[in-house]
Amino acid sequence: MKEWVDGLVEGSSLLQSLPIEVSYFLAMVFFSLVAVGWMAICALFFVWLERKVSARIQSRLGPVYVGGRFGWAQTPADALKLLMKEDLVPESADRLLFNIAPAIAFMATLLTFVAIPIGNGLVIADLDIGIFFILAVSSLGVIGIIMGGWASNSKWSLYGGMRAASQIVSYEIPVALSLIGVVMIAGTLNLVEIGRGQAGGIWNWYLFKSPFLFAAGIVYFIAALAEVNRTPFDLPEAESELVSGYNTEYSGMKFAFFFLAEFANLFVISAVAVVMFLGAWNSFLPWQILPGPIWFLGKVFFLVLVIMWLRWTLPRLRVDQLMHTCWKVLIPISMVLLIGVGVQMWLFPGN
Amino acid sequence: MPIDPTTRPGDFRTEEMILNMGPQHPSTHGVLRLEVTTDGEVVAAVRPFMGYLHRCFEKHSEHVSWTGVIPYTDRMDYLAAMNNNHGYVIAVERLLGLEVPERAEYIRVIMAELNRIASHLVAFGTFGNDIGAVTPLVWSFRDRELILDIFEKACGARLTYNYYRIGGMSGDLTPDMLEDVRKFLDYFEPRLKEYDDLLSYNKIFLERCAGVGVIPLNMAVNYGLTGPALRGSGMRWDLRRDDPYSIYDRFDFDIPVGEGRKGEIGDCWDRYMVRMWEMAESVKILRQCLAQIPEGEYMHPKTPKSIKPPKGEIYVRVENPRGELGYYLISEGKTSPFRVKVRSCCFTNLAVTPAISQGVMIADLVAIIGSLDIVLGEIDR
Amino acid sequence: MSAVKKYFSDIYNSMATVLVGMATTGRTAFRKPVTLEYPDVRWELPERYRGILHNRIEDCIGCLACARACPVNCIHIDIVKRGKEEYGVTSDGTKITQWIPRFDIDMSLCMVCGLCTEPCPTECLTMTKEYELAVHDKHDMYLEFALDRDKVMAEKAEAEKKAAKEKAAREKAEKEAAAKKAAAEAEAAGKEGAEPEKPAADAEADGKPGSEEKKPDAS
Amino acid sequence: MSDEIRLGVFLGFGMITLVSGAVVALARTIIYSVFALLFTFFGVAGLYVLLHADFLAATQVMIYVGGILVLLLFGVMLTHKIATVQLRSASMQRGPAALICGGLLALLLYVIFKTPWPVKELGPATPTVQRIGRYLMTDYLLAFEVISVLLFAVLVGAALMARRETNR
Repeated sequence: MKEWVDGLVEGSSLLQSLPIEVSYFLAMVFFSLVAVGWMAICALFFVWLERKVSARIQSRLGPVYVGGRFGWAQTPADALKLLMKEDLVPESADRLLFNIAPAIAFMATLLTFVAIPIGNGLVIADLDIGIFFILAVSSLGVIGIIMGGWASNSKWSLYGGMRAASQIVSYEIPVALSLIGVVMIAGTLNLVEIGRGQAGGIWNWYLFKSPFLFAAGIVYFIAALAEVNRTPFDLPEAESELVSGYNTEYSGMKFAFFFLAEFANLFVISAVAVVMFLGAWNSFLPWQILPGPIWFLGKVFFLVLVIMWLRWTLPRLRVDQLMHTCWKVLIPISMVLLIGVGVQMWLFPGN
Repeated sequence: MPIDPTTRPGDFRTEEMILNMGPQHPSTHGVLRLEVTTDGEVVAAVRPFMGYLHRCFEKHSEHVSWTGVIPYTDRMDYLAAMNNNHGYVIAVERLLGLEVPERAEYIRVIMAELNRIASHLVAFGTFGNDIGAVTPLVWSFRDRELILDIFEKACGARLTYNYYRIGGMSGDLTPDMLEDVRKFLDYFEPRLKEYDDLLSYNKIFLERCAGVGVIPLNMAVNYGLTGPALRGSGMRWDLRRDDPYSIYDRFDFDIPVGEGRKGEIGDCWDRYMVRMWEMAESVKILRQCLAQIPEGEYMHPKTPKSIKPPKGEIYVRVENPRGELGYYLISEGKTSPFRVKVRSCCFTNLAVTPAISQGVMIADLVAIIGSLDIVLGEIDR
Repeated sequence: MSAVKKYFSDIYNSMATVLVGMATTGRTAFRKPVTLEYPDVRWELPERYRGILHNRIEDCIGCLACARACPVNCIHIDIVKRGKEEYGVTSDGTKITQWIPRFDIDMSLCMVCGLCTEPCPTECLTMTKEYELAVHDKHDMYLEFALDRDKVMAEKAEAEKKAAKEKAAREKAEKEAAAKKAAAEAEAAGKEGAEPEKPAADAEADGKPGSEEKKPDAS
Repeated sequence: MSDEIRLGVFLGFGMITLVSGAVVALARTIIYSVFALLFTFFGVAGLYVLLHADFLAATQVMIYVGGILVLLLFGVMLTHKIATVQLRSASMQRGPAALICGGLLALLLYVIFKTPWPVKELGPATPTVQRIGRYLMTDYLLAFEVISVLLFAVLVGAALMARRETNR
């Protein structure tokens, strides 16, 4: 971002007349807005996609009416409806926490958007600790969920919050462990560097670099599903058990924030999977045919599609089975895979 | 807080929470209310409450004509209205001593078996939904619509059919309707395999259902369970075979029972799977019906205009999709019944819930309720 | 050892059955959707469809069979016998011997069971294919089929009066015309006079009000 | 970045840390204290970033917010009456506490102002991850291992306690 701003300042006489701090500040505001807009567009598009995918799987049509073809305006219309709805706060809820909980959940997701590169160098904040930053910040979201669940003062919400807390805290471990393998091979935490390391054909993608990383990719995918509460791990908002889990009492704008964060998280986990395992913005051939962002977004949407496909196929796990899956299956496997990657690097150095 | 000296480490005193599940809750299949005492996620005790859908069916029946009761029976188990009609008209016909024409009997069996499939489809879909899979619900409703289309053609309604009459049916099944039934069966048989692929043998589904909510056979008998809930516990008991009514003794079909293939005998998966297998058996019966159905009257020509059964009482039970539905009628020789008592299968099936849901998790409780497949319209009547 | 085997077979089973399920749903995704886009496309209703009730009052003989058959008593009929007065015949030839000042069906009570249509001797009470029962005011669910007999009678009387008057006028005109004609003939035999105009008004009042006349009746 | 901005950002993060820290200590409702801790951790993480210790900052957020804070919340929610929002903490003996705290503050201030801190011009940010990794595996290996063993013991103990409770 710094280079970008410096370049812009050098090129513009108007900006040169301003103090450099003002330019930085304006750039910050601009990029925040870009991140928010990008996140909102992603979320709206995914909601629409989810409806269409679910409809196809269930022999239905999905939205067809609003906006003419394909019902493309259905989700903007829904968003508008949610924003205009009355802002209800349950009487016995903790008003302060109830109000800031969606903001925290939203903020956590928004922060991760800052660090995701959608093309070679196309990133708002090129962080040296990129992937670690995403892992750290996304763990903030759970605070928002617990807060919302607790502040609603509803038993269903509380159960949802508790489940979310135990689930997300547990599944962070396999997520991190499965990503460490890639970090070891790439030798950097920087997402842009990791992406550059996978240029030059599908065989250079980390998913196919080593059998251990292939398995790690699957482990990451499963664990990440659990981290963003998607079926079959959607226990925090298990509709048939907990009504709607932590967001039972939420409506209108605040519900929209939770909802937006949830769908934007889909983008985040898919984007991380793409950057870490699926060659980021590189095409699967040694030469780049289309611009990087198109490849990147194509891969992300493919993963999102798979996630939705899974969601409309699978039933839900039970709490103890969820923990069993995490602690007794995913974590041991990802540890073994990590050791495997280490052994591979030791046996075949420089490969 | 003073610490009790007798407390050893690990003896945490935890506080139980009372959770009010329902009457408005996504998984209580209507307006059932469960008062769940929970210890964390674990259910310590369950008390079902019902009566939110009570409509005085039995009392109301005493004030309408014998025929007028039929539409009310539709509304008890609204997912199996044909079967409800069936039991009631058989009871009144036995009081009257009326023989039903052959063709009418076949139409009755066709309708009852189609409705059994429709009802089991809903059970399949809602159970899937309770476990967290939404697609089975939509698929089951998609295929159930085809049955409802046939019903709509035959009697004009999609939910509350009021098709059976004392002495026959309200209308004949025309050849194109029979063709529709045949077409449906051809469409439906491959779907059963799809349902199994999608849900029945899914590992997550098995984890959620197999070995959960086990009703041992002696408990099932002691609680008076009937229908798939009893057969799921391993007892081969089906009124269609063991106390044949109508013309069920003419057909060749099996009675699937739970075998504990994936867990223990009598678990949720067995109860669920009995229904899936029963749908295949119903298809078998329907195919035989279509092959055998004779020409003839669909209504007994000597059915009296004003129905006044002679003094007497009768108890008739039929095999509903959810269990044994019994009608106990007392006639005083008037135009309306003196007493109508219904032995509701869902009511008795529900009664077993508290006994088997101690120490399960909340998610299991949902599975148990779903696998018992209750319809509140029948429980409350 | 079996525990280890079970551990791995569980993992394998989970993966395999998830893939089988995804294949099933994936295949369905490429089938034709079954949705009917309802307000634009409508389901063709079968012949026996039981929708809202309708009574062709012209054919109703007031036998009360429907009201008796109704399990919820949502059909309210009043009948009046007025001596030997005739009220016409139905379309199938049955004589109507009583006046039906009230034939109301409360559709908000009706459970659309169709039992009332079965005993109807003239088949005037039928279930239409109308299934969109939603109304803005619940009184709109209260259907009144009876002809307002007084109004009909008054109209009939008026029509008769009018007819009589017209008849008288015509007769008078005819008479005048005849007289004129005679006079004219007498006056000028070769000149032909214009024929007197025929009165345009129909003698028989056919002004029956619409059968589905609705009145906001609180009942 | 100019020094004024750096100072401003430092003051901002410092304020966040201090104010939320005060809320942690003074809030009457325990749950507020726990949630205020979130902002304290965040402020500290911001200060780390300001010192070019981005890895440390992310670790702070990940471990303290994502792990420890959630556990704290869990504890608070589970051990008290969760059906009611009234989780109060009483503060007592304010006089002596104020005395001790004032003394401590004075001592700290004295130490801070009297210590000859080595002042160094902050150079451009350099990646810290590799250096941290190397130090953990070389100079501080013993500490690292001791901490791991300790944590492992804690893990085993926690598992043991949890198991005993379910067997009851």
